[in-house]
Amino acid sequence: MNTRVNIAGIELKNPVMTASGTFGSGMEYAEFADLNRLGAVVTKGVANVPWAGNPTPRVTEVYGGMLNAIGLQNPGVDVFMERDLPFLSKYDTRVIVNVCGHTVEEYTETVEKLNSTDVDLYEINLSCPNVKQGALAFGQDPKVLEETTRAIKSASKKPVIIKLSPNVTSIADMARAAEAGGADCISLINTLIGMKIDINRRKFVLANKTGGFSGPSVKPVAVRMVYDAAHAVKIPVIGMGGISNAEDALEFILAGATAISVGTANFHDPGTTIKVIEGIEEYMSKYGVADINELVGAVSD
Amino acid sequence: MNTRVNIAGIELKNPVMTASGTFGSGMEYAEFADLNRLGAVVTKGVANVPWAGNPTPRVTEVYGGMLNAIGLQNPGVDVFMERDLPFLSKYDTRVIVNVCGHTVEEYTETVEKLNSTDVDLYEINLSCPNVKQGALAFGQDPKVLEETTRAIKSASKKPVIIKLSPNVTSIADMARAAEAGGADCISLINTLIGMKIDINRRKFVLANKTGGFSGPSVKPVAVRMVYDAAHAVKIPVIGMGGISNAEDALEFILAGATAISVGTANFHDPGTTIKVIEGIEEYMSKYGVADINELVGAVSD
Amino acid sequence: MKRKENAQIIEQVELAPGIWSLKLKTEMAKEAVPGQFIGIYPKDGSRLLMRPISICDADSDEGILRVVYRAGGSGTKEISAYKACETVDILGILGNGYDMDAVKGKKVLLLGGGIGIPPMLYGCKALKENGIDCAAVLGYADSNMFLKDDFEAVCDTHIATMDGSFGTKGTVIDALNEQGVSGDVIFACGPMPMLRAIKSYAAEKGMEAYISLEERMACGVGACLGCVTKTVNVDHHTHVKNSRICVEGPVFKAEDVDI
Amino acid sequence: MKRKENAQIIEQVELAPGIWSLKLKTEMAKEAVPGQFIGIYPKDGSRLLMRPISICDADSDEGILRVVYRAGGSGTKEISAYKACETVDILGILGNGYDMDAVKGKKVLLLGGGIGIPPMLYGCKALKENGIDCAAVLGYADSNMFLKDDFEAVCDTHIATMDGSFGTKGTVIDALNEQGVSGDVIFACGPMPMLRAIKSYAAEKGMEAYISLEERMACGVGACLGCVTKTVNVDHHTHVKNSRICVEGPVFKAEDVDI
Ligand SMILES: Cc1cc2nc3c(=O)[nH]c(=O)nc-3n(C[C@H](O)[C@H](O)[C@H](O)COP(=O)(O)OP(=O)(O)OC[C@H]3O[C@@H](n4cnc5c(N)ncnc54)[C@H](O)[C@@H]3O)c2cc1C
Ligand SMILES: Cc1cc2nc3c(=O)[nH]c(=O)nc-3n(C[C@H](O)[C@H](O)[C@H](O)COP(=O)(O)OP(=O)(O)OC[C@H]3O[C@@H](n4cnc5c(N)ncnc54)[C@H](O)[C@@H]3O)c2cc1C
Ligand SMILES: Cc1cc2nc3c(=O)[nH]c(=O)nc-3n(C[C@H](O)[C@H](O)[C@H](O)COP(=O)(O)O)c2cc1C
Ligand SMILES: Cc1cc2nc3c(=O)[nH]c(=O)nc-3n(C[C@H](O)[C@H](O)[C@H](O)COP(=O)(O)O)c2cc1C
Ligand code: FES
Ligand code: FES
Repeated sequence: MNTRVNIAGIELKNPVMTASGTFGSGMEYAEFADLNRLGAVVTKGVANVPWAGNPTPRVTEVYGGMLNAIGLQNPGVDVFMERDLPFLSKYDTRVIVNVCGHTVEEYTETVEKLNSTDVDLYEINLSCPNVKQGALAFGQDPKVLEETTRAIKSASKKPVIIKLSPNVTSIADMARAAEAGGADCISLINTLIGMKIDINRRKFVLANKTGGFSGPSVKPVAVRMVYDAAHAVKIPVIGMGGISNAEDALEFILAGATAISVGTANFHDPGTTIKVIEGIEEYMSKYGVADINELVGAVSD
Repeated sequence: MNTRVNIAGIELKNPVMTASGTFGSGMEYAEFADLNRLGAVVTKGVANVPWAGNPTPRVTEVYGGMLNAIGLQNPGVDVFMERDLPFLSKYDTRVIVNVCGHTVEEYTETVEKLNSTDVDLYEINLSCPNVKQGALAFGQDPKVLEETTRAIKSASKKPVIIKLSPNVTSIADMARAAEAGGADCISLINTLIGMKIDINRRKFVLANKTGGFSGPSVKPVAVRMVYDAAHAVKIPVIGMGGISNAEDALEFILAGATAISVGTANFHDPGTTIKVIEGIEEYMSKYGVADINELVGAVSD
Repeated sequence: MKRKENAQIIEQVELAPGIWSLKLKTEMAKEAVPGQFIGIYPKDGSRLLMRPISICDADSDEGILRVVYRAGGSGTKEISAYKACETVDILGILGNGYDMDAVKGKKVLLLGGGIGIPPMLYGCKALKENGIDCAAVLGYADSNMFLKDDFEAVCDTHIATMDGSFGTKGTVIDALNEQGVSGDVIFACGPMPMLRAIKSYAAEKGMEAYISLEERMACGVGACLGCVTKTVNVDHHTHVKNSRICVEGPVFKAEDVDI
Repeated sequence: MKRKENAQIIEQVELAPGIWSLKLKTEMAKEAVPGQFIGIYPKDGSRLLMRPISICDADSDEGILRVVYRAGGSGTKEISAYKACETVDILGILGNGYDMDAVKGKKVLLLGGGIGIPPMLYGCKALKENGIDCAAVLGYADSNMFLKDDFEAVCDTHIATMDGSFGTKGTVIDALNEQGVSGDVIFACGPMPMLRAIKSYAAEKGMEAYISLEERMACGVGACLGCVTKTVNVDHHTHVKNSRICVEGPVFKAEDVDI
């Protein structure tokens, strides 16, 4: 039974990864889940310099999910290279660094610093709804997305995954723009933009007013967008959004995802990634699927 | 205590309405909820001629919500005027007719027929994700939306509510386009586009592949969009998307909705509308709110 | 009148692997007609829609409804964990049911397949009470013949099993033929292939057949238009060629539906 | 080692209106330090995040953890309905706890306000066990003085009530002043205004104060960066001026945080 998948020339032992920002740099969840078993660890977004993020409250629960407005707090790429990468290198898993920035230059500066490391892939966050300038702006206009992708791609010595925002009219257009800009892979969905109001205080629950909406509640939107994106481009697609178990993961794979990420579900059960890996294997045995790649995009009418 | 609100010159005894397509023409739920108590009944979408809708399965449950791809099945405006309107006229509530069509002419034909009736308002569905031509196409491009609104408005002798799709990059742009086209009011959100795959059969659960996603799961997106839309235009906004209880309804009102609609929650509890009305009154007593209009858009930082 | 009600659970037992019998204390029992169904609401917040389940039996004196269901998916599995003394929300009584007046003086064949067997039990009891002659033919997958004793206690019962472990090997139609069961009218419930076969069988034999259809439902009361079946003629309510299974059905005259 | 565990409920009782005491059978009791907390997961699918609740007491011999919490919102209300013999998922042990070594030979004042009172009980017991002198000052809203007896059984206990129905009328600081309680170090937990007042009070008196902070949490283990507090200096982990309450806290030296 083969569970190996290939993303832009990088082989993953299985298609199960962690979603950026929900798994720290791997360290925090290493007590709960054996990182050696994961297809890849995707780190929290990192920038050229430390970011302090947004004021609190930054997170809140909503029906079947949560909102977050962390604001991409991170210690900066230098600390990340000194502390987090050496930690991750000890494990037999692929390392994907999620990169954020306010400007194209900030993205390329971070990527250039990381070029000398043994990081496997970059995931470029062009879709964070929680920072005032940049990020989301890059991710909501196909032309800007294409140009930004091209600039980052030319600074990069590793394959580049472009992470797409679901807060758009046509996800297919955005997927095509990333491909046209030279992306080696796309990942989606980042969070939907949501809001929660405290009716007793008549105030926004989050200091940032809006937050990124994730968790099981968003899954139907995510599956649809992964299906649309996978049909729009030839590069591989990484699917995420509400995956909590193997059934969810398989839905994304059948919709066209070559790999999938587990995000918010880690907060509900830190052992989710491992259960997803085991559940996919059980499904493959049950239905006699010899190679997981047979399942990628295998949904039919 | 005043719970009356005003939509384009039409006074509603309270802000609680039903969401189109989830309450039939009122007849089906009259056994469960006293229609006399509702601010308004919004009917299932009606077209110039009968529509057979999509093949089944048309509905399915998803986490905290459902997908539907009814495809706007309806008996046509003539039957509607003969059978459903006389039934609704017996009640002391406002009647809002939801209108659908494939072309601008189909919309205007229906509206013109209804002009001679005692219908209070039209809600124009420019945002149904479940019909191949028309509808959604009208609702995803601001220019098309504006022109379509203008054409329908000039055919109409009643105030016009334009119902917006949430499947867009900027809801504020769409709201402004409706206002520019002469809309008297906007309502949102219609359903998000979602997909569910049956992993055992490796097929789409819905015959239509995708369906409109509604229910408690979509609420954070809906509240955010109502807030954005209400800040973009001067005309009143009707809010909906996942409202299941009075707290949810108040969240939309605080975000800027003058009235709200209860949709999918009717399927979970046919008495929801009445409970929402009572809960809003309790909240007003508890906090000494003399007039519900004080709460409209009253959220602060 | 249709209503949502919080009903007390009187008994919940597993009849066969994954097949559960649930008895509920509810006044709805007094209104129930065979072929009708109720909606049972799961309690978990992730599952909002009711599960439509046919009435298997109703004791109108005691006010007790019985349903028998397969715990297949997430909602019915959740429901099967409820214990006696807990309560559960139900929506009912839903649908039309079998027309008892139309079969006066005729012999009715009750054909049930798999999880379509339970509603036939209440049908059988009601026919007997109305002095109408009937026989039941039940099709099971294997020897897990839930409700068989209940049927045998009230009427002439014939069995088919797909694996041949009991009665006729094959379908209910095979049993009809092999065991020489005959009658004037068919009441049937079961999987779609069985219903299609019965439709042809009835047409061939010139029998009237009433079949109970299934479709995914949201409202259960005719409001959402989720649960339609295609019909041969234009439906009086929808004005197109389809009917709502939750209101005009679930029982249809086989010749009226395009299945 | 931090882990998610399905723990048996041993006892669930309401101590005062809306204030519940829950005892859980778990090996985590053996690792618990005062000031630490666990995350309790609601079961309903609409609520996915754990509720952070401080440890009120731990019996390491029997392996029993006790928490006392207010059933205020939807999740804690759900949790308060769980009965003994049911199980519940918990995440633990989380956070740093009060530093017992730093207070050797000093007198500790345990200041608890409202639902910040429970963790002080375990703090008090641990101090006594370590032979450290202490006194508790508890601030309640009114005469619903939950846990008062538990404190009185182990240490010198002073009471303040906001409505003046018992002890000093006012806050814990009013009680400190009025009842002339003094010490070297403060351990405190309670609402933010109280903690701010304690921070100033300690600065004024030149006392060391350790305060337990609250913030909305998603992961509880330092991964999401949801639960930060502003700090005076750059934090060693985050490299910006904020610290994760779930890992570096919830207990901070008052002078280190910018509250
Ligand atoms: C009129 C009618 C009567 C029925 N009577 C019985 C009965 O007596 N005993 C019995 O075991 N089953 C009966 N069924 C089928 C039963 O409703 C489904 O098996 C059940 O809804 C599946 O729910 P789940 O939680 O197991 O599956 P899930 O997969 O969790 O269901 C997801 C959604 O799909 C719907 N769904 C899934 N399968 C079906 C189906 N086959 N038919 C309709 N909706 C479906 C569910 O209601 C739910 O909304 C009946 C169906 C209908 C329409
Ligand atoms: C370290 C720590 C220790 C705590 N110890 C206790 C304790 O011993 N006893 C006690 O009664 N309470 C304690 N709290 C507060 C308790 O966590 C909240 O009251 C509880 O999470 C509210 O959940 P809910 O279901 O009632 O409210 P909901 O409104 O349903 O909660 C929605 C979301 O907001 C979060 N939330 C709401 N209020 C708070 C809050 N004040 N602090 C943190 N998260 C919140 C919830 O965890 C949940 O994620 C502690 C909080 C922290 C951070
Ligand atoms: C607390 C939190 C922090 C996140 N931080 C990042 C981030 O730094 N970079 C990024 O690309 N996505 C970030 N995301 C988005 C997730 O990686 C993922 O795209 C999204 O949450 C949907 O998946 P899920 O529903 O499984 O969580 C974050 C999500 C959460 C919940
Ligand atoms: C079964 C179903 C049918 C619907 N039909 C219509 C329709 O005919 N016209 C329309 O404008 N919206 C239709 N909608 C959308 C709802 O009116 C509403 O905008 C949406 O469901 C969000 O609200 P909710 O989450 O409260 O259901 C339909 C929704 C559902 C679930
Ligand atoms: S289930 Fe809604 S019309 Fe039948
Ligand atoms: S709750 Fe996630 S970092 Fe503290």
